[in-house]
Amino acid sequence: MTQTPAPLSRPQMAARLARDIPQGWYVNLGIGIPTMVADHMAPDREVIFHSENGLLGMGPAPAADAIDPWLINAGKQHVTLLPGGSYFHQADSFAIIRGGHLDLCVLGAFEVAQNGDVANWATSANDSAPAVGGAMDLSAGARNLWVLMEHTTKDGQPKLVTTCSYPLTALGVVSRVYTNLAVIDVTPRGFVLVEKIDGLSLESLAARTGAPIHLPA
Amino acid sequence: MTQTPAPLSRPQMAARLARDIPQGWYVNLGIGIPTMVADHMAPDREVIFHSENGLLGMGPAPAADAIDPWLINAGKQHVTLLPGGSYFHQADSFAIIRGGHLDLCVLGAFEVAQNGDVANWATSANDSAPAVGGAMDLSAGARNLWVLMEHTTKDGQPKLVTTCSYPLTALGVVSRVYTNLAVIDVTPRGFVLVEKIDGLSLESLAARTGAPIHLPA
Amino acid sequence: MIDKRVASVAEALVGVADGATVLVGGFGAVGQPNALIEGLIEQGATDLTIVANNAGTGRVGLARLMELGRVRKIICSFPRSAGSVVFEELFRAGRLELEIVPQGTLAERLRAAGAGVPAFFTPTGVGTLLAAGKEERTIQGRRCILEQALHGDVALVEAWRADRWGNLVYRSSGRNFNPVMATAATLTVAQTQHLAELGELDPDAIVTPGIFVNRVVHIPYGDPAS
Amino acid sequence: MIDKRVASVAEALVGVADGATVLVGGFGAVGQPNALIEGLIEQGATDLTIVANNAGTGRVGLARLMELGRVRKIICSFPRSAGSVVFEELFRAGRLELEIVPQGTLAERLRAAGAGVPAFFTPTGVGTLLAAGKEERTIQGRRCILEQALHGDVALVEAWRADRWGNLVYRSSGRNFNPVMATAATLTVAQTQHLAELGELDPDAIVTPGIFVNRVVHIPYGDPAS
Repeated sequence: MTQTPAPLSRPQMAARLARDIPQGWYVNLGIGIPTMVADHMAPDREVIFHSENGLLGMGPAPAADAIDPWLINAGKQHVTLLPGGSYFHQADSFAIIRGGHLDLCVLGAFEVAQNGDVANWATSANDSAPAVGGAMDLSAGARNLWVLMEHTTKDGQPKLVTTCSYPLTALGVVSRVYTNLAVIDVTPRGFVLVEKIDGLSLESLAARTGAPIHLPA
Repeated sequence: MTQTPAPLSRPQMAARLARDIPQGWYVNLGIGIPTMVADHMAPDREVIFHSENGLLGMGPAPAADAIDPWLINAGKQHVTLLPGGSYFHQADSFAIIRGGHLDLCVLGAFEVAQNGDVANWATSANDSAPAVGGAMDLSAGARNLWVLMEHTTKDGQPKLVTTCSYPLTALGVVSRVYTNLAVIDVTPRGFVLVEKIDGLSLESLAARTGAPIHLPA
Repeated sequence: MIDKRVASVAEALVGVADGATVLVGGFGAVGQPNALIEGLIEQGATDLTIVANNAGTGRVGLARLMELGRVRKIICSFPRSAGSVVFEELFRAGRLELEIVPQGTLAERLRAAGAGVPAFFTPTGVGTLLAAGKEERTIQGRRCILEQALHGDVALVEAWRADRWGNLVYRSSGRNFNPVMATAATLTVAQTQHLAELGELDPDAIVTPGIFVNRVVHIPYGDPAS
Repeated sequence: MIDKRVASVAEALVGVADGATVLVGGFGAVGQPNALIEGLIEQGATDLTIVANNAGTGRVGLARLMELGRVRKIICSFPRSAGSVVFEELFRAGRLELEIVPQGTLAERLRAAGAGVPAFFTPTGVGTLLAAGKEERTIQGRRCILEQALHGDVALVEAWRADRWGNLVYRSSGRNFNPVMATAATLTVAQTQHLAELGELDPDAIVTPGIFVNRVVHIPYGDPAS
């Protein structure tokens, strides 16, 4: 019996995604694993991070003795501002998002469908008080929407699906999914495999995926 | 034969209107005679002037040897900025206008109708390239729109009329008209006389006016 | 002389009426007009609609106002967060109306109110639960929904520095919703950490021109909670 | 390393295509990107649509571009002003299309393009000649017309200081349309009076964050003409 290869850790997932962000891109990172992407950027590649609460040029977390209590990100964590960074108000911040100026947004998700639909804000249609935050704006507004998430739920259910069962965040917007098992493009053909972790068979990956995975043409 | 009393000069018209602007009002003055209003404000009454090209707290014209070439008003004249003044961009400037934040706009006009319609931007519907500038925004957006103009045209035609014959700038927005002969409110009843220059008879004023002038109730 | 400074929070909140829609600035603990929220608790107005990014945390501030039964409805983007216990209780008990708005749509609806735009189209939210009941139209090939301006009767904001004309500047991420809300209300009240003399604020760097501000109260409370 | 500075006006204008819609900042002579307009004359693109507050004066700059027959259409609020001789000639001769837009609607349409608002309602212009053909609707008891976002292929703006990330600040009334247009175009090119090192511009006072700017060219031309 073959051993299941070790899936990527969360930092490894973040690092894998970080490798694909080109120099000069403007990027918004969602709460959770996506936030880790900033820590894995190659130091010689200048990428500019945006935060919904009105920052561009966000830098790493400060040392514990250098916290500026006035400077937080959208996840309410203390951050820093790089030289060249700027502050603006919430409407201007979302003008950046909604006006199509961000090259990339990286979000976590409950589900991604093969047509690019994404569900990441409400756990069921009966959840009457879900917290949407900026997820719908980011999904609709960023030039590229990449999802960074575990390949399956904790109890093994696929999160890459034919059709989302959770309430949608936006329709047909995801272009790429990075999981702990694979990198998958979302194309007009549906899911197309870009790469998978060493030692994982295509059959094994397919078994963990709720919609067909095509090979590149 | 009675002598016609001397109509107000343009500076006198501007001074008369200036007397009615309360302390603390935010005011935009149109090009032409309205611009003169600023020169006639009582020095102990603080009124804040706005200019469409992105100034609030505009001060008087500078001395000839103290011109700042970067500081002009919407009429492209050199001006000054008072302590407390601020600069903003054109969309923010018109957000002030269109969002109903100005207490008063004073405009010149070709015609004002008894229902408050104003025509001040195009000399005929056949004028295919009239310059509208901010007139329509100011007319629609200011809390109070006062018109400052001669009572009649150069050849004696009334400019206060039953219905405007020139292309309209905005509908039903003028609340008061200051002319070289009288101050007239625009009310649901139509034109209502507030005051007229000394020695001018009501009949004589009515003869120069294209719609009925009522006396205050 | 124009002087928008008032001596106390109580004076700053005179006239806030029952049934008012109150816009509350701040994002997380930063730029929150805490003294004005406390003042509103004291002041007594009830049946309020609160517009804010969050629905309060712990049992102080906005949460306390809600716990006292003074809030009829909350309009926000992120009601359920760590510590939003009062909101959860009241909402489950059916004692609080909730309107969830995507954060950017919330900011844009407030900006629209301040800028005289009664309604606008946006692609945000198309095809989701939050588009329910909204007019949809395809513009330039893109599906959009129609959103309405969101006016406040009152806006409570926090500034870093303010002068007697009501000009405001903010400190780094303390800016957030404050300048947008300042434009969107009939009565805008600012608490400021510092007062400045007229002319001290750089005219090229003023974020909220005084025309948007009605009252300024000096509350040098120091740093926001971590 | 991100470096948006380019060495010449020619380099700054690479790729401006025939048929492009070009947004041109400035109000009067202040904040006008004169060197970029001259560069556009040199560069050769034709069949242009120009969006600007005015339609040029004298026989230089925008007026020269029009006189050379390179402008198909002009979208502006104030075409006829002292010295707009070239515009008058071409327009009378039927060699120039004109779209007149109220100045605030022009600013708001540009802002909408930058902010992802494809269309919005406004009371400005209702019942006038400029409302012809526009959808009308009464909202909150007020008659409004629907206006569309106005995108540019290119925006030419003038800044006072700029850094290698493309952050811009402006000088007093030189701000005007420049920051709005900077947000509204696919390619935004800024000429700047001064270059700043990264970090030199106060992050609380940056007016145009670099995300809106593609190229920066240093043109220390001095004061605008009176």
